[in-house]
Amino acid sequence: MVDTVAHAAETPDVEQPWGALGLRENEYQKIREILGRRPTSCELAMYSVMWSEHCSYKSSKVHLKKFGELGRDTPRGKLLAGIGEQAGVVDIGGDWAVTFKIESHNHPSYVEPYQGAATGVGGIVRDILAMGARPIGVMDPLRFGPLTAPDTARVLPGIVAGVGGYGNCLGLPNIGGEVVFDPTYYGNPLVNALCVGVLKHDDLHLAFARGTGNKVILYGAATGGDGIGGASILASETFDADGPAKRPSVQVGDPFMEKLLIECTLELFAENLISGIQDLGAAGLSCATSELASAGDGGMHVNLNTVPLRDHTLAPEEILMSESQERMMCVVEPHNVDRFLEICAKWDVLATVVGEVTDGDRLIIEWNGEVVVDVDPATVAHEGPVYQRPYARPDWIDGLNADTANNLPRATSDDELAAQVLALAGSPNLCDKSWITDQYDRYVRGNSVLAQPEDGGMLRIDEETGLGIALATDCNGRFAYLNPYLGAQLALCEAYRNVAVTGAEPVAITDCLNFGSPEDPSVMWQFSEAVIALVDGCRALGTPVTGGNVSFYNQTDGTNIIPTPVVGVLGVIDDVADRIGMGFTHSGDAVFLLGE
Amino acid sequence: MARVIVDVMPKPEILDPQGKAVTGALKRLGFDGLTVRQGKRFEVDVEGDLTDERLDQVREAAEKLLANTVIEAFDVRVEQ
Amino acid sequence: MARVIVDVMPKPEILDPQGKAVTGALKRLGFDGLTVRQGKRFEVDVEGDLTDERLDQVREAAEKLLANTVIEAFDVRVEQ
Amino acid sequence: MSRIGVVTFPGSLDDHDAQRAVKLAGHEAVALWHAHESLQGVDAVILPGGFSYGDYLRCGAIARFSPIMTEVIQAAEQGLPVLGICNGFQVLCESHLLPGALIRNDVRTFVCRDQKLRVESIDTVWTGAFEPGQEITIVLKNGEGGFVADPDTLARLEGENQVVFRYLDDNPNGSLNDIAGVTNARGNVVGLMPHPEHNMEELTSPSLDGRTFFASLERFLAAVPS
Ligand SMILES: Nc1ncnc2c1ncn2[C@@H]1O[C@H](COP(=O)(O)OP(=O)(O)O)[C@@H](O)[C@H]1O
Repeated sequence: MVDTVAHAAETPDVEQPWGALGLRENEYQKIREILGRRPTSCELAMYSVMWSEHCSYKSSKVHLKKFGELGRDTPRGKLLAGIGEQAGVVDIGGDWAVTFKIESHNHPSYVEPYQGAATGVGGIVRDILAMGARPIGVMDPLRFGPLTAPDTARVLPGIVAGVGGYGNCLGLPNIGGEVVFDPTYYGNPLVNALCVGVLKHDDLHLAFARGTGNKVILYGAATGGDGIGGASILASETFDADGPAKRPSVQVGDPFMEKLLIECTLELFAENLISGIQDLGAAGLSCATSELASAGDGGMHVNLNTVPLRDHTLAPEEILMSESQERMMCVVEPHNVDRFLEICAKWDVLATVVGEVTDGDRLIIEWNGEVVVDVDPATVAHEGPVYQRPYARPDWIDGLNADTANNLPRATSDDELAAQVLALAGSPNLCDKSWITDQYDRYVRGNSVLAQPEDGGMLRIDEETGLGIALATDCNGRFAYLNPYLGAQLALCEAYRNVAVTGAEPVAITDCLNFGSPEDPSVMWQFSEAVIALVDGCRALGTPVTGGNVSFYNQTDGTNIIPTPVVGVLGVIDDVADRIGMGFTHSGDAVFLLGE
Repeated sequence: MARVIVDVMPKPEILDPQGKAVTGALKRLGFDGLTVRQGKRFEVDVEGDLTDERLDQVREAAEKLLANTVIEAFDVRVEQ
Repeated sequence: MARVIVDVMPKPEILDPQGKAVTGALKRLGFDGLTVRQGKRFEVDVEGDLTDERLDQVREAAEKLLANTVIEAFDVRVEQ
Repeated sequence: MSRIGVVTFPGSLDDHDAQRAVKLAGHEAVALWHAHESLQGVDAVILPGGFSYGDYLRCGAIARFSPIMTEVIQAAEQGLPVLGICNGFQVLCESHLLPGALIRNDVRTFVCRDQKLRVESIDTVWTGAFEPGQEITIVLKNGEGGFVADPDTLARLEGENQVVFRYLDDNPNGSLNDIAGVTNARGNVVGLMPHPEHNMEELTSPSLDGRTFFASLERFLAAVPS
């Protein structure tokens, strides 16, 4: 039997598996308070995913707020969209704007390296697409355990093939990234993915559901049981013995579907058929419906029975939580619906009206004609718990810093020195990366002006004027381990320099903050130091942070990774013909060393 | 010399984009009512006698290399 | 609903670099004396009764689409 | 100025790049949609690179059955110049306009690099302006570029001068006889794995050798009475 709102109101004392869904008791109580009754199992599903660390930023929110102090001015003008949108949008001059963002897909990539990395790329690409932009390039900062460790032989090739398999198939040039090895990433590789997209100023689209009577359309792949391990707990309550099949916690990507989704969505934008749009990533329909509805001026009514399913045994809780890839949700004015569906049909993309925007401010979801969700969407999407996690500078950091490189033995002969230089040059962290980067297409789209092995990637945006952008991502986690404040600023400065040396002017920043457990005060201290450092650094450089991502709980058997605040810097160049490559070009040129 | 067959198929609950694409193509070609899932078939020639121990080795190889057991299921059988 | 299996294998006279690579990988993992050829396996679910005519259709689909007969041989059989 | 059609299949990626290359060569690029049944009277057709239908099943296998391919096959048999690049080459093999097939790279990874080639035959519509034996550099990027054919076909290709390009230095994918591109007997249909459309502009290309493909086509078109 389905747990309806009416039933929930009548049965306040039913035991609910909030703990197994990752909620704390106080969080569950807060949900009851908000609703004035116990949640239905569907509502519990929605709150539990949306209030997870991953979706709600409950441990990092108080720190991330500081990025807001930086304002919205770049050296080239105001941001058109900043933190809080799916991705920041930077005015780069002419009629052009650029949107870029970096995200992590660390844990899934350990479980299933190929698919984890592939769907990581897919997710960030949809974020960029949802801003109304055409995705034009990707980058992939990667981190692994020791190259010679046995499991690295499983993890690394899979992740690299996954990044390439998805990005290459989408036709997005890979213009840079990182490959770093450190023992603390063993059992917890970092897969960060950056996507950049381009749009005209007028094409900017923000995620909200506006206008009573407007239709809510779900399009892209059909919904399956992907990534809903947790929700099966709920489903098992509504199903009997021969109930739902085993649900995979692994999502499988379909880059071909995503390519169709990109072309189809851009055609929908071009014909102005979209009033509001959101991609479906983590938390799937729970996220898309509650975020679209709470950002708009009305409510939303959704009929879950209309959601096209790949697996017909799915329970409503599971449909709401499914993380099936390659799906998007749009709000469309009624008179545009036919044309919308026509364009989707042209691209062979499944599209279904699943609901509409309503008067009032409730998100109501029905299943088999009964109401299973009746919530204020803002309480799901934005009013999750916020924690002031304790943080403290750890004692061990002094000892760590005291153990300097000066304590190491020095080479005593020329031969020894030569051997050391060779060993360094051949070490996995410093050696030529083409064994990895040659698996990525850097030429597709024909606008890659600089790519591997250059310090920064550069893409031509405007073929007439030569207007272009440059991008670099960097982080040395060992520095951040010694001193998270300075380490984060070094990451910022390195990426900033890597953009500057191409000839582009650095204008804006995105970041992916990969850390250990937020419940460990020393990790929280590392995190807060890194955020303050980036705020101070960006203030000094005059560049806003446009958005990013936090990944916590990166640890193996209780050992946290070294703090890894990856910074991506975007630069603008008026004419890509003026770019500067990193090689020496003319014999006889003078060589200068800048700085001390 | 004996021959062992290892069939590797995507697990039923896992998305099978290949099968989906093939199913769609068959329909467009006018073959109706056919739904396809696509997997892999390995023909393994085993040197020497096919003892139980040898067969277990093939099973281990399938588990370790031929199939990705996170998303695929496999089946090992001796060819008649 | 009946299930028909279509096995597609590289023709013996055609080089099978994939199979060679798998064979090499198995050796490196310590599995000796195993030689592998890699092909594809399709599970075709046929709606309705599996008449001879229906089976012929599957055969035609295999010939036309599922296999590239320039380099591959195929085999169609009904699952028991 | 000629009109050169560029086909877009679902999943084509380098279609816009091929169109740009056509324009840079001074011609009109005509976008041809896979679901249409007309070639719009173009003078030549390019099947571009990418992952048509996700490269599912086999590269090019599903695209081969799109409506536009029926037209392309018919026109090619009557002598229309057709160039298949990477995925386009795979489609041409699946369509049996070219012999052989392309399978997964022997290294089992995608390979992207600036690839040296030797032009083995200038007796085709697309290579007439090269020097015999000329060494060129063309962008290569694919996961399934290993050319295979049965021994008889291979012998025939070699004997009848149908091997058009051969990899130099290092065979990137295990192609038999280092074959990078082939032609049909008539020389109007050419397929190759490397991407000449990415070798048109100094700013974004390792060489400008792609331009000679178009110079060759122009020479051919100028010679045929229209
Ligand atoms: N995972 C990756 N994906 C794409 N490009 C990468 C990746 N790792 C490294 N690169 C590229 O390879 C080149 C060399 O990288 P790296 O050795 O880290 O350079 P540096 O030490 O100068 O920062 C750079 O152009 C970088 O962007």
